[in-house]
Amino acid sequence: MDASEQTQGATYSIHIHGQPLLEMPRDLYIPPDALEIVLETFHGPLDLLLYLIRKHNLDVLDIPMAKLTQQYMGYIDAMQRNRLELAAEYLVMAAVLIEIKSRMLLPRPPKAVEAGEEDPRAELLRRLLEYEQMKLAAQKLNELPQAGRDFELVQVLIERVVEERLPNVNVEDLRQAWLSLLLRVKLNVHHKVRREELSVREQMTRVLRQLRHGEFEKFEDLFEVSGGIASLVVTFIAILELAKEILVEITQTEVLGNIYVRASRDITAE
Amino acid sequence: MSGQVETLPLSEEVVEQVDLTQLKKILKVALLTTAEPLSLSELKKLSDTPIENSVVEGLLKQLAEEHAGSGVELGHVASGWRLRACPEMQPYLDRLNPQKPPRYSRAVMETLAIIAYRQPVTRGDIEEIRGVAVSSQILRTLETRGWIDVIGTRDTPGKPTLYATTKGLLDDLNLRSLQELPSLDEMSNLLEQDNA
Amino acid sequence: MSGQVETLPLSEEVVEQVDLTQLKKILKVALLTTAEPLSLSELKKLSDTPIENSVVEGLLKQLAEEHAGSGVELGHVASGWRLRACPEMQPYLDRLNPQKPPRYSRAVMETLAIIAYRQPVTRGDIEEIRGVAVSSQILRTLETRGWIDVIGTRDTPGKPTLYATTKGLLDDLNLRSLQELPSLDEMSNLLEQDNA
Repeated sequence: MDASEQTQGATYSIHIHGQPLLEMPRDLYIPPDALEIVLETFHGPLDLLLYLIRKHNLDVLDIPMAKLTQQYMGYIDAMQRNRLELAAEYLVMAAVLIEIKSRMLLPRPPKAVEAGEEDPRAELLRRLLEYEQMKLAAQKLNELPQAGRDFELVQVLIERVVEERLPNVNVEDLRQAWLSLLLRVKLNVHHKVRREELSVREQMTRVLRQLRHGEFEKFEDLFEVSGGIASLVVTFIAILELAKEILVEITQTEVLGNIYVRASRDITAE
Repeated sequence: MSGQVETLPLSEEVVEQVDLTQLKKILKVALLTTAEPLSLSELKKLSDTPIENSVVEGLLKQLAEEHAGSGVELGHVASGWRLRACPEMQPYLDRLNPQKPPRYSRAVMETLAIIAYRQPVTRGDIEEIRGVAVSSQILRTLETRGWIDVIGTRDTPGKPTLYATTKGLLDDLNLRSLQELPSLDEMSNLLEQDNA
Repeated sequence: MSGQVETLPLSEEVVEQVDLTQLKKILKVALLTTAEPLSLSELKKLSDTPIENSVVEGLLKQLAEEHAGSGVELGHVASGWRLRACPEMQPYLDRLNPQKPPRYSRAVMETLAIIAYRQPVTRGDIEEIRGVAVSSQILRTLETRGWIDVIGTRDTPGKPTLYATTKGLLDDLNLRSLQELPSLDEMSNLLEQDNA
């Protein structure tokens, strides 16, 4: 075989005497570059055998084992000579072919023939046909229009999808959370609960926010006059509470002078 | 007379509650917003009052007719009803989405065919038919696509996993049942090829 | 004369090529199959021949009008055009996707409750009340949601951060002030009922 002359084909479209690779010549000549393609083209030994049978018009029902084995071995030899990594299945199939061939060479006792002993090729035939059936089915399946590939599904936006990511909480949830906390705490300490505590806490937060800049503010500026007397009292208690917790600093530089309040040194975190 | 007076408002109320025009509109919007097929029982939830299957099916038929020629069609697939763009619109849609999903390799398609036509099968069964090892990658590709599923194990040594195809495969191929898959070539036809 | 003869077939050809009915159909299918907004330049790709913005916009306007009252509307958003279900269809669509909105864990809710009722509090305060460590994740969840923020640090060793609730929390709970939160008295009564 004159291999060196026959390397003109590009990797993907190898032509031998103008014929594409897939129309492989009967003499089994394979250009070296094409071997890898052969391995890629054939999905296993059954596929290769089917190709040989169909391409060479061999009779499936009466497979000429000698010829088929010889052709198959031709491919295997060529692949091995080129040290292409050959899947073990190809070698197993070679052994199967040779075994069938040798069994056919042995004369079969007449008794066995009468008893309907299977033709040694029967199993191979069954496998070949079953594989071919599935191979054709795969082609047909692939031809069916596929969602995403051959047609798109209609999907109009529902805005909610974007919006609803965050859990919703209502007042009742918060109440339940607090309630369950109290239940737990109650087991340990007696919890003193006072109604006005909340508004004092709220005013503490409000005052602290107002003082966040870190500068002194006039004491009276911390009050919301419009809130009524109750509000003023609560705010006053809140400021005292803040002072107790060392959250604010209260100063008066002279008697009866202005009182100034500012957040404790490090409270201006931002 | 009094009987008539009593029943009349009742039946009027029923007619009023099942406003078919409104229900058809709701069905349409539901189908437009859902890429997954909607089953009849899901579609029935869209009615404010209990409703017969036949009424919903009637409305679906009307919707299917109204969509004729619009480039979008209402189809009945394995898991229910859904709207899809007609395949002839695909060349235009591809202009917007130049990244087409890759075509599956022959190995993947052959594995899928074996599972589809011979299910439930084990990996060993697939390997026997194909004559080569089946990589985990191939099975994973099909599982990730939602086309095959593990449905159990075979009660033989090693307890091999049994694979079957899903409704999702039928949906994606626009089919209603496995019987709508392309029919297998008869063995006898395969044999006759020789004689030709 | 000869000029006229030459230009006439040309302009006819153009009219023939830009089949507006067909283009409108394609635009509609593209909008139906794409959840993301489509920009004018993308939509123009759907025409086989170069086309004016105004022509596409005209067709979009027609499509918007045709969809009026259908439960689906064509809208123009920042990045382009898109179809979406009208908000009034929401209750029906929710029946199909009863995907309940996620809920905050008990730890998150308890932390929020402590901050709401005891503010300003440090992480240590919260841990003391809850009796367990409070993960940074919990505080970050509430901060990200815009329900709590840092209003300073307490002047004690370690300078612990002080947390308080925000106006955003009140807005989301539909309250005007913290005083509208369920009162603690009421709750302690409830507690006593439990014990009774």
